[in-house]
Amino acid sequence: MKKMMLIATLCFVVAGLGTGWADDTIKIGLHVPLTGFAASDGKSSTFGAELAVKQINEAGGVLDKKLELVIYDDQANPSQSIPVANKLIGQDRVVVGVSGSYSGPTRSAAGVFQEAQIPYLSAYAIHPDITRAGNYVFRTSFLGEVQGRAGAKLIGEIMDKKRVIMITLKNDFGKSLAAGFKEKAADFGITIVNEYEYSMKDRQFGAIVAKVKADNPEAIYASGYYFTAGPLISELRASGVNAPVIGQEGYDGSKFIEIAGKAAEGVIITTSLDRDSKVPETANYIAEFEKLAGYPADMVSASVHTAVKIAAQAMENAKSTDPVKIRDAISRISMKASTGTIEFNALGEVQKNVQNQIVRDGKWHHHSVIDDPELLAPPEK
Amino acid sequence: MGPYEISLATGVGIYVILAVSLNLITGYCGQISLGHAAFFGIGAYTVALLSKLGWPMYLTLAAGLSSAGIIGVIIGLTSLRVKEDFLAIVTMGVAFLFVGIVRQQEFFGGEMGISGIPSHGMTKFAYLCFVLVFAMLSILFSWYVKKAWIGFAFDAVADDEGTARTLGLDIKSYKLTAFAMGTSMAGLAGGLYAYYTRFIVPETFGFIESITILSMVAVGGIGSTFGVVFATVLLVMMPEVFRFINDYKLLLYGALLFGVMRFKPEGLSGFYTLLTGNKEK
Amino acid sequence: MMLKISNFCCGYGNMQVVNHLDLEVKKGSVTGILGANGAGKSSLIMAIAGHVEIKNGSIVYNGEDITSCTPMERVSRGIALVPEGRRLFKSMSVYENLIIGGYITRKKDSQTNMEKVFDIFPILGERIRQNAGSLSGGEQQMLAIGRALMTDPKVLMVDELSLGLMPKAIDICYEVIEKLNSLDMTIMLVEQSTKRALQASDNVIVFESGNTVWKGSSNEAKKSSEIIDSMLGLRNH
Amino acid sequence: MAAILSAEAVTVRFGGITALKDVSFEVKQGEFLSLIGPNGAGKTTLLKTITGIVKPANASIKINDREITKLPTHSRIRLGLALTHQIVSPFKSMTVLQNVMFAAGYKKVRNIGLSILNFSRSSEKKDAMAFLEMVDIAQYKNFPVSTMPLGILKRLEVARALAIKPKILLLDEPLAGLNSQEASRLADTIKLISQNGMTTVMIEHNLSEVLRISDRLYVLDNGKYLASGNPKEVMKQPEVRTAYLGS
Amino acid sequence: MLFIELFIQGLIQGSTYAIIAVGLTLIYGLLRVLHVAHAGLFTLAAYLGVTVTNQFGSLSLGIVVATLTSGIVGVVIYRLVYEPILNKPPYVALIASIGLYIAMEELFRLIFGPFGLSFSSAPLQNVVVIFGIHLRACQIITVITNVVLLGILAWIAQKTRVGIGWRATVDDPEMSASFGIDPIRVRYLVFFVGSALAAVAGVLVALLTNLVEPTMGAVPSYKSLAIIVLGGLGNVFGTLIASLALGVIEAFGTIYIGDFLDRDAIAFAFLVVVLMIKPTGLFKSR
Repeated sequence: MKKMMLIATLCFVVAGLGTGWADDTIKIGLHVPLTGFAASDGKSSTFGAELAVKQINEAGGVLDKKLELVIYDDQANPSQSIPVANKLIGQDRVVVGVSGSYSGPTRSAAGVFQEAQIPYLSAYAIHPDITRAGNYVFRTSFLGEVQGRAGAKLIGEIMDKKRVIMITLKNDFGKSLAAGFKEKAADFGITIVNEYEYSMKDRQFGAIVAKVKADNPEAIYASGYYFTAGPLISELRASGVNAPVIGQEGYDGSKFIEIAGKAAEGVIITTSLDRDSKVPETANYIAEFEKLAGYPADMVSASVHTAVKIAAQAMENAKSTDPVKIRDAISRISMKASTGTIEFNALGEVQKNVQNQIVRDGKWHHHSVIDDPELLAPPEK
Repeated sequence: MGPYEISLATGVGIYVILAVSLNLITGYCGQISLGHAAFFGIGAYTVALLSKLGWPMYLTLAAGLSSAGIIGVIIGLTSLRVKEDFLAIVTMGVAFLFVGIVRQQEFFGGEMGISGIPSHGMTKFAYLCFVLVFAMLSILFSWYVKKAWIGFAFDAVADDEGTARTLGLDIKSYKLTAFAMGTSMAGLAGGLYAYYTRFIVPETFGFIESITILSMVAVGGIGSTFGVVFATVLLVMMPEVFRFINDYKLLLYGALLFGVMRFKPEGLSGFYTLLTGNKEK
Repeated sequence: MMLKISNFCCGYGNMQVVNHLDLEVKKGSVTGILGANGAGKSSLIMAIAGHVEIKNGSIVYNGEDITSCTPMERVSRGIALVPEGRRLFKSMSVYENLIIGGYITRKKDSQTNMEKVFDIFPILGERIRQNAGSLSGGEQQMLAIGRALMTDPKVLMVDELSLGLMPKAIDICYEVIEKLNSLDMTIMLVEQSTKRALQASDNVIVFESGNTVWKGSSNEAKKSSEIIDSMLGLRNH
Repeated sequence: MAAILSAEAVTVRFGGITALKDVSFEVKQGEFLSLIGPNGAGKTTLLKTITGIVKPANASIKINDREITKLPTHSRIRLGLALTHQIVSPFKSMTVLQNVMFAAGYKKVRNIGLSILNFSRSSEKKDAMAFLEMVDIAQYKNFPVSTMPLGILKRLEVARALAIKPKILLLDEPLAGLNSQEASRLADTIKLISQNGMTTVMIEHNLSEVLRISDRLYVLDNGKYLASGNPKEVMKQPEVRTAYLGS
Repeated sequence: MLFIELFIQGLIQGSTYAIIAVGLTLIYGLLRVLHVAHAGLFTLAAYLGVTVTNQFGSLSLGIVVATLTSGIVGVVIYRLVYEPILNKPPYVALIASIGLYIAMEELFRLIFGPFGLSFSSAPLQNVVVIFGIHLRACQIITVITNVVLLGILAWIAQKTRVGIGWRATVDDPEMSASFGIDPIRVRYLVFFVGSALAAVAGVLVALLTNLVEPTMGAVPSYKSLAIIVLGGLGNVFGTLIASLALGVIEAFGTIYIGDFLDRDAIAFAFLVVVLMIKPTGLFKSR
């Protein structure tokens, strides 16, 4: 038994090694899912963050110091992200934390950052309770509900379709989108004919498609990620359902188009990255990202890119790496980033325009913008 | 100790309780279970819901422990009917059913899980000690069970049910007791986990988690408490130690699991025996 | 000499079941192996077929030492076994059981052998598509013998031929044994029914607790009370 | 003397086969009864029906006039039955001594509560040693059973059965697989146990040992009662001889 | 009409289950091993199928390469992993297999990347309309492949000497060995055939979804375990029926009881209920 204790202690020690003290850099902590089912988003997140750091350092760094990224894997698992957050805070002494991960791990890490009073930015996790962890937690993307409401406006008003079928992904993302959509559907004259749910692991949707076909809707509001939406939309189109499909930022990326092929044509999504943007921040980002990563930009990477840029800007504004000052600077920030102009409300939620994108000729293109401040207002508490 | 070490050690403590509790069922009593995380989850959800109603911590933990134990006995009834491979797959079914049911019920927070679980009201270090006390208690309890006559009876049930029966042993009540003990301890671990993360989602308690717990037991050496504790510490720490090789972490984990079973099926406690020359039983 | 077994011991693990046996089996003879339950009769023929570990001694078959051959090699040399309890492939048809019996022979030989088996047991021909498990006890025993004949063996060993069979079925099986013997096949019979065994065999060997207590021709055996006593446990009283 | 164990009208069917048909028998206090018969006669099935491992189509089994037919196996055992297995079934993860110790602690594992509260194993160890000595294998006490030869394991079966302090000892082929010296030694041991007052029912094929040590024989053939009575006389009965020697 | 369509969709889904699960149950029937890593071979084949097809433009070549490679890898897994631990308690092989599966999943991610692969132009996507029901060619081919492959398998098992020998080995390995059927060769054969079946399923699923991901084996890995238990472990016919039944139940369940239970839970609720009533599965185990 003694031996085992010894070995266990050794493990602790070894774990402690390899992290030294370095004062010539400023560290930003990032946790992403590098392994497990969400590994692809982890990869995009990493590229997004690396691009931001590269751009900042090439422009002279922050407060005359180089910015350094510390990246850990959280497997998109809420239990894993707690020690990760603690490690970033306690060992790596990061001044800002960024989540490039899903809601579960982000929500549990948010509590840790809040308690340690280190500013924390959630890049694309949508769980409403994340920012409620406290005043050190911010979110640079839309809430699920907000995007759901935008979807309702897109379908009911911009596209003028009224009989809608919902196909909802059964996870926090899909459920909160659905909640927002349902909340505003009636306001835009939408009748929800039926709602079907599927799980994250489903890739074959024959049953749902058959039923949707029988329902014969005018439009389909389908939440999901590229890996579920790709096969779903192929099947819908193959079975002769021609109603327009409206998705969200989960589709955002070239992989969706690659999977769905021709079936992707005409699919519209609500997202925060406008591919045809003339705004230099966005256009520049889209170009630079593809150069670095070797594949086209997506929403996930853009969100993480934005979050890192905001952290850096806040430090410059605060002229300090003191967490309290950074926090205050973030809450007051107003900055143009790759995903739009970022300003936070009292809860730490961002309010920005929703970019609607459409697939044309195998590429994402501008469709329309939703800028109704009332509709897009995130909760204040 | 910094916050990182504390949070890590708290996690280790919770997993020790889980692994030791599964070892009671699978290691001692020989009933393979691929659904142990469900009881972990039952405890966590009970504690999360009750604590949000304002129940004090000691009551919620007791409730988490008993709710998991009661459902554990019900699931244990299946072990009276199906055996070995069939039991493994039924318990696997339990794992999926638990997650499947919880994620569909708004009452349990559905997909969003339950957040805003009240604080345990201690410092992180105090909570670590609190968890470690329970971990020590479960190790002691497990050790006691092994040494008491009940452990002897578990051995007999695990070894050969039919023979144990012809020696006058009431197999059913022993199997159910093993399930009751093991699952209620898992429920307690769930409660401690809920206070630790203060946020729970269904997926945390899924099949993968059950496999993780079973791996700890198997890698440690089925039935050997200290081997299991050692393996738990090792397996929980391993991803941390190897965090600098982020990308290969799970690969190593899988390879370790596979390697131990392939080359040392009696688990790491086999190495321990080899080292010390005495047979830990 | 078909089989020559000398100073032969066999058993399971560290348990020895047959001790220092010497036995010679003439070509075309029928040898009865007698003894109480657990005396080691079955173990002997299972060892000859290669299913029980040989601890000591040798088996010479047709002048060739086969002590260390695998069961399959023995089958291919012409030693066939009808095991105790028959051990048919119960979920498979009569036809399939016979095919397995002749697995190592060429397909053409397999066909002719199967026809021969159907000549001997016409009932099997009628039940060719039926599952072995659904046959009656007598039919199952016939199939087990038939399966053993599929390799065209020179030595046929039958374990507990009459066990669990109706008297009429036993009669039929023994008729077949006689017929096979008349075709110059060498036969070894383990049999609980002493009377049957003495009628059918030319020579007998009697076991008690793994030791040979009597050996000789059937005609002599019929006169010896030793055998009966041994079977009934009365020898030491 | 009254019958300590009785079985009436036992009928057992497996699938379509009738393994036992309307068999009745009883054992008196202190008696040594041997169940014999050719292979497949249904002897083991009868013992398994008595212990409740096999469910009969019809039967009435009594211990000391108490009806036990509906009880589960472990309850029957607790009323005073002990069974040794035809195919030795020691607890393979235990040593020789632990096997017997576990049985000797039968009172401490009667129910969960007792089994949790009881910790000491010293008195069981003492008892177990006594039983191991009784069957002459005390010197192997610390060996794991997996390394033991059959002769030792057969004795272990007997010692373990005795350790639960039964009123009736049911032995299923205790001598099978032993060589003649071993068999005769174990038979002597069994005889001695019986002479000390243990009611014994034994299934055995080694007829010379059976004749030597039994008080009474009970012969089954093809699932039916054939004969019973004084061993030597039974063996002279023509139908018994036919059953054994064939018609 | 909707009912017929749901039923057909269930059969398509069930057919993919069947092809995977039959291989698994063959292996279980022979060796009593719950071969979780079977799903790893399914994924491997899907990757090979897509890669080869994209590289050489020939789906048939992709299928051949995928099937052969997976079959051989299956045999190698048997030889190196299971054979040495066959006489250990059953959980040993089960956990070793789970470990192997995790490692395989990670290897696929490291080699092929986390985003998943798709056909550069997916074959067999043309739509056929039969009595008003739109079906893609690959969907029809899935069902046909299921029928044909299992038909061939049944024919081999029932009519050929190899098949008869194989079934005999499942029944009584010792006896069949004494008649000259080499049990080792039978095991190699079963692993090859079982793995090749998983491979075909992998390529078919790749065609159906046009997406091959490292984690695509996760669902088959446990769902096929449930199926083979329902079908009576080792029983091929039972497995086929259980697969198709589960596919159909899921299809209807998704639409009509999706609010109570998700798709995986439906399968396992069905399983637990059946096993409580009949502890050996719907059909007789072998």
